[in-house]
Amino acid sequence: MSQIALTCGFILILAGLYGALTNRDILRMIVAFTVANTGVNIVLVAVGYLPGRTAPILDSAVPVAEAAQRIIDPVPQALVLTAIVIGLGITALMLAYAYRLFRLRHSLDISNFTELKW
Amino acid sequence: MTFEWIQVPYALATLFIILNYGLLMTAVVRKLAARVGGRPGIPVWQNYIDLVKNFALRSKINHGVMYYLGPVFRLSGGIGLILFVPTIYGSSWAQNFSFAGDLVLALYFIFFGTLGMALGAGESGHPHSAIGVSRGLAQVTTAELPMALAVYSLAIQYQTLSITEIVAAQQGGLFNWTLFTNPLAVVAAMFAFVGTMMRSPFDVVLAPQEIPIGPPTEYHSAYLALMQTNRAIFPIAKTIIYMNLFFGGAANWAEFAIKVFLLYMIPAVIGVVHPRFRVEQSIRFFLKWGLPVGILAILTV
Amino acid sequence: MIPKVLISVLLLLLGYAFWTLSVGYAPDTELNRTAAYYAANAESEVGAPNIVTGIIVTWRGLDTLGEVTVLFLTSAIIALVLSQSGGPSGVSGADFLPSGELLTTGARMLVPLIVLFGAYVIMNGHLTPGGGFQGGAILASGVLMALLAEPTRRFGHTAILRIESLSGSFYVLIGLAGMAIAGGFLDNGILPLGQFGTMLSAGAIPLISVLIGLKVGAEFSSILQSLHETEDA
Amino acid sequence: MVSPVLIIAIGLGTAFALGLLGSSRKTLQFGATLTALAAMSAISVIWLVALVTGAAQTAEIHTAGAVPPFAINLRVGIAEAALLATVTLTGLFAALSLRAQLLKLGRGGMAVLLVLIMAISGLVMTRDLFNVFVFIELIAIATAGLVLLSEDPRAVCAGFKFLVVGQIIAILLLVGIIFTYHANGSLNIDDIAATPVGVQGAALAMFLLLIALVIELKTFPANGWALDIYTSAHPGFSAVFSAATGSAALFIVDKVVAPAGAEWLPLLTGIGVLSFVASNVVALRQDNDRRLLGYSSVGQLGLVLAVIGQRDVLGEAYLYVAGGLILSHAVAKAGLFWMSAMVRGRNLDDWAAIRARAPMVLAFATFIAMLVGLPPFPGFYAKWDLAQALVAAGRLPVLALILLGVLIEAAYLFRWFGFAIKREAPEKGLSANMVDCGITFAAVIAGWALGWIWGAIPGQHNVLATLPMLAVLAFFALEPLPAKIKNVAAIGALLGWFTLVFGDYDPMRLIFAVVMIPGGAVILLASFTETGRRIGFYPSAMAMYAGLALLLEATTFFEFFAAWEIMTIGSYFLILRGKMSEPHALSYMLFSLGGAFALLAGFALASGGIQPFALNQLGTVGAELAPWVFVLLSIGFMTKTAAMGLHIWLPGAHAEAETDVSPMVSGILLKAGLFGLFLMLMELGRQSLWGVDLTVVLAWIGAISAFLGAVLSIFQEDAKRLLAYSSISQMGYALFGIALMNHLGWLLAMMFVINHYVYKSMLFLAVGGVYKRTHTKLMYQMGGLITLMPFTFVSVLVGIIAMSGVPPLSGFGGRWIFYNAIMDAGLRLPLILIFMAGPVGFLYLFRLIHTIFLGQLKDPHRQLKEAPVWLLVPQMIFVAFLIGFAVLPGMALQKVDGYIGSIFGDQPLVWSGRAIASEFGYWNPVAIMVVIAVIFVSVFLILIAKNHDAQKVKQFNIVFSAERPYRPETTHFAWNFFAPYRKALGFLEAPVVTSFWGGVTDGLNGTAEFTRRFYNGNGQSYAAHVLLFVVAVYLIAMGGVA
Amino acid sequence: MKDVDDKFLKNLDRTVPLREELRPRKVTTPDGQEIEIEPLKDYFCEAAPKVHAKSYFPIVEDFYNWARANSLWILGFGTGCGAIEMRPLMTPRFDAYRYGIQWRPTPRQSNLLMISGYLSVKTLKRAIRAYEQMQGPKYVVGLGSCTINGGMYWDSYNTIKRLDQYLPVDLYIAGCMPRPEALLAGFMELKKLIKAGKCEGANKYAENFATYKANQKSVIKDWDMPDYNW
Repeated sequence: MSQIALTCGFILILAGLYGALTNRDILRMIVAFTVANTGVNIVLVAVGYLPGRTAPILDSAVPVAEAAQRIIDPVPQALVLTAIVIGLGITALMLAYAYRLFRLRHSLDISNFTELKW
Repeated sequence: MTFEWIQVPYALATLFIILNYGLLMTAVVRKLAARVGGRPGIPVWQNYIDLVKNFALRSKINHGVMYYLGPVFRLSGGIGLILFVPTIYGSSWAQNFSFAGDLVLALYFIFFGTLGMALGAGESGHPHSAIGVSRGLAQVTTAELPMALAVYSLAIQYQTLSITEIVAAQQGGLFNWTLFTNPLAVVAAMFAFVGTMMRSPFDVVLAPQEIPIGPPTEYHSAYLALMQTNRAIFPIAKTIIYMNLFFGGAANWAEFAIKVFLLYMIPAVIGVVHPRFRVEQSIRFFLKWGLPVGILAILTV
Repeated sequence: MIPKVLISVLLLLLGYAFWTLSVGYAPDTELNRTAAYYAANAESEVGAPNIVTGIIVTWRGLDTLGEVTVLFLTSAIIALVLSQSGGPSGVSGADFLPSGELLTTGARMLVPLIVLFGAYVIMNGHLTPGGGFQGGAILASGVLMALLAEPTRRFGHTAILRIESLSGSFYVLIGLAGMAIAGGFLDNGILPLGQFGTMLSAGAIPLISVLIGLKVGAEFSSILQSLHETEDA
Repeated sequence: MVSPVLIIAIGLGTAFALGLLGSSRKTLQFGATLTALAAMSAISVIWLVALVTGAAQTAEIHTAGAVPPFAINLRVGIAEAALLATVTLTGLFAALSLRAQLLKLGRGGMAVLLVLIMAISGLVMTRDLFNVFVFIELIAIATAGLVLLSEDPRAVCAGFKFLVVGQIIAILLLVGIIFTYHANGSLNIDDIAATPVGVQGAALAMFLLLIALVIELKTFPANGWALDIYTSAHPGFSAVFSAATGSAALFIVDKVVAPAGAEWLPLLTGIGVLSFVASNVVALRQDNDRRLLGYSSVGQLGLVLAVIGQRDVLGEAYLYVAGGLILSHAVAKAGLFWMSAMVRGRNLDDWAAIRARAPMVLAFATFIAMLVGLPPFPGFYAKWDLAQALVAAGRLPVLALILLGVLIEAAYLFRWFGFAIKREAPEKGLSANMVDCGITFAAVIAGWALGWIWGAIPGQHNVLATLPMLAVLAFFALEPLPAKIKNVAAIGALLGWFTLVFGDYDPMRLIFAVVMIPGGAVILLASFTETGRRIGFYPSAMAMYAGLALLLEATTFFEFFAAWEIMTIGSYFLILRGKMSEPHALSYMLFSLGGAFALLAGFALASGGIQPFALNQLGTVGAELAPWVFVLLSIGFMTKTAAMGLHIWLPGAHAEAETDVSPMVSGILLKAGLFGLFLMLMELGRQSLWGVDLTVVLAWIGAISAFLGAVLSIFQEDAKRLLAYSSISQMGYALFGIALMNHLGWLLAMMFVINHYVYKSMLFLAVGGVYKRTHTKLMYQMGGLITLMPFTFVSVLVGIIAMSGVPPLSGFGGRWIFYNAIMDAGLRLPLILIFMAGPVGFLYLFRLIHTIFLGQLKDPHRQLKEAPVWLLVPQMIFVAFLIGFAVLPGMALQKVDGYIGSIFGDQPLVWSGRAIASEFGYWNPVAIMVVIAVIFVSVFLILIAKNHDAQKVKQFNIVFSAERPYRPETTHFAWNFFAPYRKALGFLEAPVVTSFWGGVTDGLNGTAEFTRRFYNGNGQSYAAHVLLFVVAVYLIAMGGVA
Repeated sequence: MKDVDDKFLKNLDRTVPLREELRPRKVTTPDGQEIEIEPLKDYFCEAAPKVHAKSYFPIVEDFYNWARANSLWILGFGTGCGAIEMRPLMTPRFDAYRYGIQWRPTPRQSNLLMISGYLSVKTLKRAIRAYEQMQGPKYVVGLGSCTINGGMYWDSYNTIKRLDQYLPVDLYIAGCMPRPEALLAGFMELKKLIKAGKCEGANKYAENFATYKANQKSVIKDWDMPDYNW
């Protein structure tokens, strides 16, 4: 189960990276990075998964005393939340940049923005 | 050895002998050369007359301080060289002022006159003088090289730099001469000897047909007379050094006269039968022939 | 195309690294020591049944503060980016197409519900899945809906700004308060832990959740609004 | 003590609260921002001081009331506090630097800046891996925001590229973190480090984590994005980006290395060194100032990364070394970026705008010296310790590469400095204002303060706290005074120092001391000719003299090396003052640094890491190391004496320097190399390597230098170049003498030390005086000056007689000792060259005096005056000395002779009265002088008797084949004076060495040009570079580690 | 009597402008000042030749004259065809060296100026310069009829006819050309004259400097040199 999720996440990462590196359109790049981010998030969650356990919420189903045996690892869950938010922030920022770049040159082709080099 | 006042008259006497010997000998050599060519040649006392004539000139000009001092340097160099080198081995009075320094002093003092002359010639403002100096200096760098090596070889051989001791080591028979004990050094030194005697094929410095007549172009009257005097004694002084170093020195004035004359004849004879080298040719000549001999000399000691 | 081939090769090699990771991966059979600690002490230390929220708000509170800051930064920067971009500024509402009766009406109906739901998710963050972020996002989706429905409408920038600033500042203050009166920066123990599993429990977690929710909502709204304002007719 | 967490809280709180102040009250907001930053700085500085003084212990801050590893915790130790102080202060100054932009943009910009500083601080303090990620992302986002503050529209592109790469880093980092967590069950760095790992894949996870952090350092080649940011961002921000972000990122790598384990260190070293060298190479071809600074930043970070890679061998010194490098980098880079904000043009030579402002030049010089790691800045101490540690651990290749990198860095930095000092200043090229200047100078002060602190750390010799260096600092303060007053002070300082120290020196040191200190004072007399304030001269000159003074004082390797470097710096600035000296000063600096690095390596090799290592322990070096130490040290010293092959800097540097500088750098400075050689040979003695006696090699080098230097000299048309080449030749003689390794050889070298100082200083002053009047150094353009400048002529005359070794002046003594010395030396072949060098030397000397003073006077020079009197005074002193020394060589040499005798245990010279005798010959200087004088005067009197009435004629009254000369220019035989010599031996003039070094630099430049094409400006390519880097390192590392 | 053809003189009545390199000019010094240069004044010594007294003691003077007579140094200046007759004097057949006669390449060291044949106006100028640059006592010998009366060039438009109008000639050797034997005879005559103290040409030249100069300048129109060439 974890392996599948992991592999899935990694494939998403690679696919995202491939998209980001081969598409010259900035918007597509951003989308590709979102895909890759999703892949990362899947990997994060997958790592925290313990087979046959439940969500880390202590309620009547999972009493405190049994928690350690019943719940999956809560830490990746917490981390993934942060990761998601950060990914979202960056995506938003990239979009804003894309907009700004478009206004600058009326183009969204990344190969048009190479005056800074060497 | 230390200084005593009696050495002053002794030295002056030596100087006097050498001066006269030089004046006469150079004339004789010229006469010999003339005779070889079938001419009667100059009278043997011609040098004296020329000297007097030049001292007797009435009008003179002066190009400046260094021009004025140039001949003084020149002659001081010649006289000094005589006086720093012991002339007659074993003679108590012909040792001159050789207590002041050894072979090194003699070797370096040769440049004293050269330098002064070059400066004087330079100040005359004549381009030919400067060209002559340029040629002379350029040539002497390689011409002196075999000599330096020979001297070094010799010094190692005898383990001394004192001329007197070198001569002393050569006493006691012909085969004690450096000529036989260290022939390579002698050959090397003779390259330098021929190269620095201002004779063909190494006389491009003066080159009368080309840059009349090199450094002394502007010199005349007493200036020239001083230089003529030097011309008489300087080659002798130099020959004395060679004689002392390589040919057993001289134990008396007769031996001195013969050896100096014979030695002096070497460049003269070579000069008569050879055309002139250009400077770069003579430089190459010394590097190609003189230097290897010199190297062998220092390596085989 | 060579670059594509090159990149494929690169990614394959990277994929090989990942593959090694995933092949070598063996899921834990029991909680590791950190997770075990959390599971064991969720009740006693933070008092939050939702351990994840407990971790987020308290144990890893600094991350969360950073997370909030990320959003804050993003919104501030987007505002900067867009304000400088030389695009059309101000409202040119006349040029927008009307959004249609259905959407307008639906939005009017749904927005309050969404906001209410958001508030619920925020308030119950420590008890059930949810929390400040999730709730804040829901709140912002309400704003998004309103924006979509009425493109010419402008929210008060100032109001959002105030909410943003106040909630953020309070969050920091609470953190500092934790240092002053409890165990350290961002300790939720400044308030009594209360009855485990009830609404007003888990110390300052609900309060922080609220602040996070407000903050996140405000940031998202602000971002959305900034993006919205760039829209060309 | 306030909790350091307040730094985060204040930053964040203020950022959040800014919104409450309303968007229109921007000044108020800015005030709040500044206050917050100031408060953050204050907290960090307080902590730093408390920790350093021991008033506080390392602080562990737990958040959330839980202990680590369960809650995030922060730590503030000395390193953290220092970094925090750097970061927050940089932030504070950045706010000031960016004030115009911030005020324009209002709340958003300020908040972003605050958050950035807060995040960097957090990054420094945090001990939690995931927290690291959060802060890194915060920094990334804030960076993307602040990049936009630039007025340069290209900054947007740069920002986007940065974000793209940031995404990749984030992906790698997250994957790495989560798998590390999985493997270790903890996110706490200390906890991970403390718990052994048993899970498969942990190494790979750690690799991903590390590589992501390393890429954060913008390592070569995965750094195109960062360079674009440096190029286009506002310099106020670039300062933060380089100084604060970079340092923090390094610190994170350092933190993570602890849990990762020592097996990763070689990898980091490799990456760091590659990055350092490659970035510096690429920077060689850069002409945009900010991009250049970017490359330099990348390089510096690489260097520190390499140092992190050495933490296993650095031990306790690790913090000292890495800290010194980081802080130097941070302060200098920030300062340079702030300066760049004031310079309008973006080309390197636009920096000439700062030329007119002495404080700016000082600032620039300070920063560059800090970056290159020159004393008295921390980088210098760090470099020293690093070298010691590396050598002790046998990591010589690393040291070699690092030194190579530093050398290349010095190349472009000092080239740049040369541009700034020498190029034409653009109109209105500077937009200086109080605030920008203020923060720049804050950096300058910080730099010097750090220098002091690093020096004051126990166990080190504090370079700044020595009396000579304090004097140098005092001369900075004296700068506003007129030059003449400063000159008096300088002479006084030199003489004062000499009276203080001379009593303690052995005779050999004393000779060097006399030449260097009072000798320097004599040359300084010539400086009285200068009017005005002569800004920059005295601090540089005094730095050089301070270096020399300390060199003589030095007892340990470190002191020696520090003095050596100080001397180099001072002389570099002195040389750079010359009109056309820009390229020559640069090559001087590079060769000197190269030589210094050879010394550094040699010392390190000798001491094997033991510090302090006394100079006189050099002899205790093990037998297998000693030859290598010998080789390295000789290369170092021979660079200074400009031995053939390492000489190409000298002619230009000495020839283009100012009139009174040439004698200093030639007459005095060259002796430092000889001093070093003396010390080395005294301790090491003969060494052989692969069966070759190294002293024989030295002798050969000396002979070749003596010969070729002289040959090259005769072909020069420029009088000062002629003298400069002659110095090479003279130093060759001295080197030869030292390498003979016998008593007389050393005495010969000592004789050269004295003589060369006197006559070369004299000749340089004379030629300088001529240059002052004729405004040319080309000899063929002069001529006939003897009547106009008689005193100068006399000094040149005496100088050349002395130098050519013609009796009776003192040069002859040298030759005499030389002949005696070679008598018992086994060396014969090199003598051929030496023998030939003598007459060749005569050639150039004659040329010097002839073409300048004799021959035809030129029209424009007809009314020239004698050289300024203050130039003549020292010359006349030298003339008097030369004559005195010729008569009484014993006054200086007898003691030295005795001293050298005590070293070799023999006494070949017998000093009886005024005469000197050796085993082979004898020499009576007084007699020689008297005989020659009497003869000369007698002959002179004869001539006067006959020719006293000679008609004084003028220059064209020469026989000219019955014609009259055309013009003086066509009559003066001067140009290509030794044409026949050139025909015969001109092939010796072939610039083989120059071509070699030219090839080296061309090769480097070509590599740079080729390599920088790599940065094609495309964001996707940059992303691909990052991936390529990751994969490449993965392939390498997995081969080595896992 | 005019030495030079009237028509030639007429053509030369116009004044010849000074050569460019001898004209006064302004020069900028390295310091940027403008200074005046007057080459003729600045480059050349303007002093007039002096009459040099004989030695105070006649016997000394006689000794000197004997030395002078036996050390005749000739300036090798071949002006006309007579130069070809000088060469045999160096050969074994005639060998003048045995009489103390030598050839020197520079006027400074010579005391005997041989005007070996006709002198064109152009060559005269050089001959005068060479003569003046010799140091006294100095002697002039005119060789062949050309120097005496113009010889076969008597009606040439630009050769001078009588050398002693321009330079103080001590001795003429007649002939066209005189053979080497005649030259040797002439030298012997000159020696006698010198020994007798009768060769005071240098003093004569100095005493009558103005006359000589006027004569010289009357034929040499482009006199672009100082009056006396030291």
